[in-house]
Amino acid sequence: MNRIINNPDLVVEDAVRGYLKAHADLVAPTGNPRVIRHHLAPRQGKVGVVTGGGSGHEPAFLGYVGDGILDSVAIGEIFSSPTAKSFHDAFVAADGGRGVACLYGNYAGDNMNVKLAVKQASAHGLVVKTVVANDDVPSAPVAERAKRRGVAGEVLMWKVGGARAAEGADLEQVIASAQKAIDSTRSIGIGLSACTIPAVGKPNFSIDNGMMEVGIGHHGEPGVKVSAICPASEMADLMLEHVLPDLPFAAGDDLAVLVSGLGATPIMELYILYDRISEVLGGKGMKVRHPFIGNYFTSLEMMGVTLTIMRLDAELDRLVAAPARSLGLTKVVS
Amino acid sequence: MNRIINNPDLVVEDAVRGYLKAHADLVAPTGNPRVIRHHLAPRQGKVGVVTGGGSGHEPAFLGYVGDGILDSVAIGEIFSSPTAKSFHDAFVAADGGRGVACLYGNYAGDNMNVKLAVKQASAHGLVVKTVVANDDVPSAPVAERAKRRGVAGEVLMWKVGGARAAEGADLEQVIASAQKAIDSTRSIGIGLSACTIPAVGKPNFSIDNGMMEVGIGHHGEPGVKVSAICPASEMADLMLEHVLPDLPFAAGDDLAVLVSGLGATPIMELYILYDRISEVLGGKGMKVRHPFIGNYFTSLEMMGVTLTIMRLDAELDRLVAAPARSLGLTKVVS
Amino acid sequence: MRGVVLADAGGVVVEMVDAINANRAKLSEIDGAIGDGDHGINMSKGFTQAGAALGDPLPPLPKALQVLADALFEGIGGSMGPLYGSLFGAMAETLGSAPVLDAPLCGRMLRAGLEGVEEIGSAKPGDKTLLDSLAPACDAFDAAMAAGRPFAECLREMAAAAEKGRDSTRDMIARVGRASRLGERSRGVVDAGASSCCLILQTIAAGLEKRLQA
Amino acid sequence: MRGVVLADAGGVVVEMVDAINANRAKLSEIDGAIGDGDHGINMSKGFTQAGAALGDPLPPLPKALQVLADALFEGIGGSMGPLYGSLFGAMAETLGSAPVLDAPLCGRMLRAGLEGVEEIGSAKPGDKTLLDSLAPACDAFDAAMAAGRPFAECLREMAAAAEKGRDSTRDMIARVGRASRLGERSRGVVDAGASSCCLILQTIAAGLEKRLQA
Ligand SMILES: Nc1ncnc2c1ncn2[C@@H]1O[C@H](COP(=O)(O)OP(=O)(O)O)[C@@H](O)[C@H]1O
Ligand SMILES: Nc1ncnc2c1ncn2[C@@H]1O[C@H](COP(=O)(O)OP(=O)(O)O)[C@@H](O)[C@H]1O
Ligand SMILES: [Mg+2]
Ligand SMILES: [Mg+2]
Ligand SMILES: [Mg+2]
Ligand SMILES: [Mg+2]
Repeated sequence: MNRIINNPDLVVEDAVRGYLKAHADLVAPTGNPRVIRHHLAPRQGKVGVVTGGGSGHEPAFLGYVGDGILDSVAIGEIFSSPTAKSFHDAFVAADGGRGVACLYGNYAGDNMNVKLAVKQASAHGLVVKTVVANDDVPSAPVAERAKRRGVAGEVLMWKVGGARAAEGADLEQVIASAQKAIDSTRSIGIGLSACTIPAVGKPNFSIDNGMMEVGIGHHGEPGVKVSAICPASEMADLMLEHVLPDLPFAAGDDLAVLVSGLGATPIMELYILYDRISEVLGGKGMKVRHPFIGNYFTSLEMMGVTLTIMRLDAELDRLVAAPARSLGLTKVVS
Repeated sequence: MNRIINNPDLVVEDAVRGYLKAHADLVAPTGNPRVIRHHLAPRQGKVGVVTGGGSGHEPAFLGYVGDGILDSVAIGEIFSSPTAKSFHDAFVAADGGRGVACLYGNYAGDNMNVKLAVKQASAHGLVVKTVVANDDVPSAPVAERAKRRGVAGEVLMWKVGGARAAEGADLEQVIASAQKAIDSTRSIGIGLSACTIPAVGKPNFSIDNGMMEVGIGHHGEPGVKVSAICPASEMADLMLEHVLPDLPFAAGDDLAVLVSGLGATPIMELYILYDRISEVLGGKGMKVRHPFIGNYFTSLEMMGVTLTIMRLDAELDRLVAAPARSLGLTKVVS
Repeated sequence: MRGVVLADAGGVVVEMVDAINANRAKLSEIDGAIGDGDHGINMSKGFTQAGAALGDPLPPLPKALQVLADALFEGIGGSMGPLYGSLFGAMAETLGSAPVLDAPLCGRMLRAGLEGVEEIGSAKPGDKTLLDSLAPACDAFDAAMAAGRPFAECLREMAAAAEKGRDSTRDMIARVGRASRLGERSRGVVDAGASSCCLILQTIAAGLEKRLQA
Repeated sequence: MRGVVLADAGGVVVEMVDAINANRAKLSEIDGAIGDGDHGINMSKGFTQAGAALGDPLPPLPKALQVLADALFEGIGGSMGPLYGSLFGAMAETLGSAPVLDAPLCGRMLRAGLEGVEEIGSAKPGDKTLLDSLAPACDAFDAAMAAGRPFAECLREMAAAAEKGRDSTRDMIARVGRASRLGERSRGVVDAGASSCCLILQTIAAGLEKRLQA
């Protein structure tokens, strides 16, 4: 395991410290070392937008704290939900008096900890409403959408929710927009290699050389099939075949498309994939208005890629296009 | 080799096509498929700022075409210099009538091809001046600085040269600023694993598990020593020991610091390293005014990291801080 | 009716902390077979924090259980924080300010813990989780009590059922958690959470029994 | 004095293209030992483009060499583009519009090519590069000519020296290019560039000899 770490049990602490040192113009510490906030949060009169999740997905989650996106983030161990207390403290750090929108991903630990934290917050009068991302198509059939995991679609959900809050919307409106964002979004991942949590020291799943796992989750959760690796254009087609019929997306749709590497896949390969994706979508009469290509939501040093597609209406288009500044995503209105 | 490619001989073509499709608001094609330009280039009355280099270093080189940085880029095969013709065509694409600054890295192939391209350009009256980045400390002793390779310091050189050109400076001034930028910059890399060029199909060097190569180059060029992997804080100290005495950097210096992953290293590890780097620099009385942490200059799916430090004077500070928008680097003036 | 003076029983939590720490490597190893190999690490982190927070002199058992619950809620996150936090939190709540723990109260305490875990985790016995140790242990305690057996014997039955429950997970297919990735391949090894839960229940049984007074 | 009618000799370039393509895999394999295993790929790419650009009917040799040089400059980049581009470009320039290639002109052509490579690449014989095939080949041609040997024999001496030069790289340590990474470990295998250069020089020698006219 060739990694740049000190104590493997303290990678999160060490990384968060470095993050705070590097980006003091954007983020600030809180009393809880596992919670960071926007350097101006809480901003009075603004709905707080919060998320939280396990570490190892950088720039998610902490990298999306910034102007026009998130106000605070609760930070968990690698691939492990933050504590209920950290979620709670993140709510407090974001609360500008108009309530807090907690926009997070559908994982057992996160669900439990958020539930406890919301209960705790409401006990002292802080109103927190939640949206649970469940954009990962292969993780459950469409009839059981509530069981699906949240994956890179979360980034677009944060972007939309953050932009809506920045417009001055109230909590109901922020929640409605974020819910619409994730309801309009579908994702799928392909895994090409495993990853190793430093404290564990060895991969806890494996993908053989020459094989790919279609539908893999962000922590190596099982996909829908393991098959021989195929050319990028076939991977693109396969991913689209899963994603497009699910919403379903249709001719005439305006889209945001996010292609994220899982960590170790070279960026140029994301563009090779996107070349085909964009061609197929265009061929079907859809229009990609907002492409995002890069490492937006990773899984340590896994090789592989995720594809996320959001159908835009006028509101989502406006909110995706709105200016934002964060480590993970910056939109400059040019 | 688990990769997202179609024909391994056409990875560059395929990726560039995808890049152009994704970022039409930023870049545009030229008559040469191996040259891309700023969507508004050539901009009349502005010095053109150009670079070029082998592929596989994304977001370098093409990802730095944008507002306030590069006007055009010549694109080579993976780890292989662009042709003289592509450099020449990139000059033409950037030429707004005030000459072209070609800011590139010190590699045998690039030197030869740029030399030929400049000759060809001057034959039809296009004035091109060059700055050759040689920031990689371990690649030659300080007495033979001219032999040193250019590595991630190139990003800061492009930022400075691009910002100076955006201010309306003339060619001499752009060249002088870019030259000062690279003369004030020192880098070092540590490699933790090898990488595979798709067309070759197997790594052409190796780093054993548990070992690191100190001073490695961006294509796996040999470092100054191969030793057992050590904690991140010792890696940071080791890198600083090579870099700081070389300029030398001293108490009171204002700095830009760029920590770039080589591709597969998780982003959180860059912050673990930066935590220590920032601490040591602070302890020595230096101030990091502009930290850049992320995958700025990669080597396919190598694991490892590079550290680049630039000493700022008032001019460099202004130019590094100036607004810019590109895939690789965005500075929002907030 | 025999019982445990709760004011003097805070040490049971110390014994749990020690048991978890002594089995840290073993629990991770069990988790490594079909999980991600960190169960011992996760548990030991939370329990160690609880141990440090207990203070000196030791608080009464209800308070000590609450300290443990809080440490798990605040210290480990993931799924184990809420699950074990809910277990011990519900137990502490059931004990309330009772001075003495007798068999019926103990039965209610275990049942409340079980329900707390089920409520927050939404898993069921048979899913190859810690519930497969906890649920049969509760049932065995209640059955022994219904059969009129003395408190000490109820505790021993409970501990034995926890162990049997743990072993029963060997033949199960994981339906929740990380190991559910493996489907059929998750069969053949015991579940990590069932192992830690068995350890905890055995420690509780032994700790209460030795503190039993006439 | 015997010579080659240049207007009819464009086929020599076609023969070079064929030779490089036939040895694509072998050249890459040689490069794989101490380089990055792509020399055959790089060369074949540029030479194939040249072959396609030659046109029908074939141009005279000077023009054909210029087409080859341009294809290499424009087609492959890296180091091989400028190095071999300079080689063939300097050769073409030396031939200029001469109608016939005799031994002295051939000697000047080879020497100009060598100097072109040295100028752009700044390497020296002994660095374990294509120069170690090219430089002794030039010298052997000149020596044979100085000894008054006929043109055909000069060409054969040249080809033999190119091969001997190629083999001499086996015992050298690479001082430029990718293989210089390996230092002492670069010894023991021949250099890829010296191998392709030898192949090219052998093809030129054979191609010119068979076109020799009294
Ligand atoms: N919903 C649940 N209800 C009860 N127990 C669960 C549940 N989900 C997981 N577990 C238990 O958690 C154990 C794994 O714990 P641990 O290794 O600490 O967490 P993780 O799987 O996040 O690494 C499993 O062996 C299982 O017994
Ligand atoms: N400066 C130079 N002068 C002459 N030949 C060189 C020089 N640098 C490299 N070479 C030759 O290039 C060959 C390698 O070519 P190739 O494999 O195509 O390029 P790369 O090393 O970029 O992969 C070496 O075997 C060597 O003969
Ligand atoms: Mg875990
Ligand atoms: Mg585990
Ligand atoms: Mg090579
Ligand atoms: Mg090469």
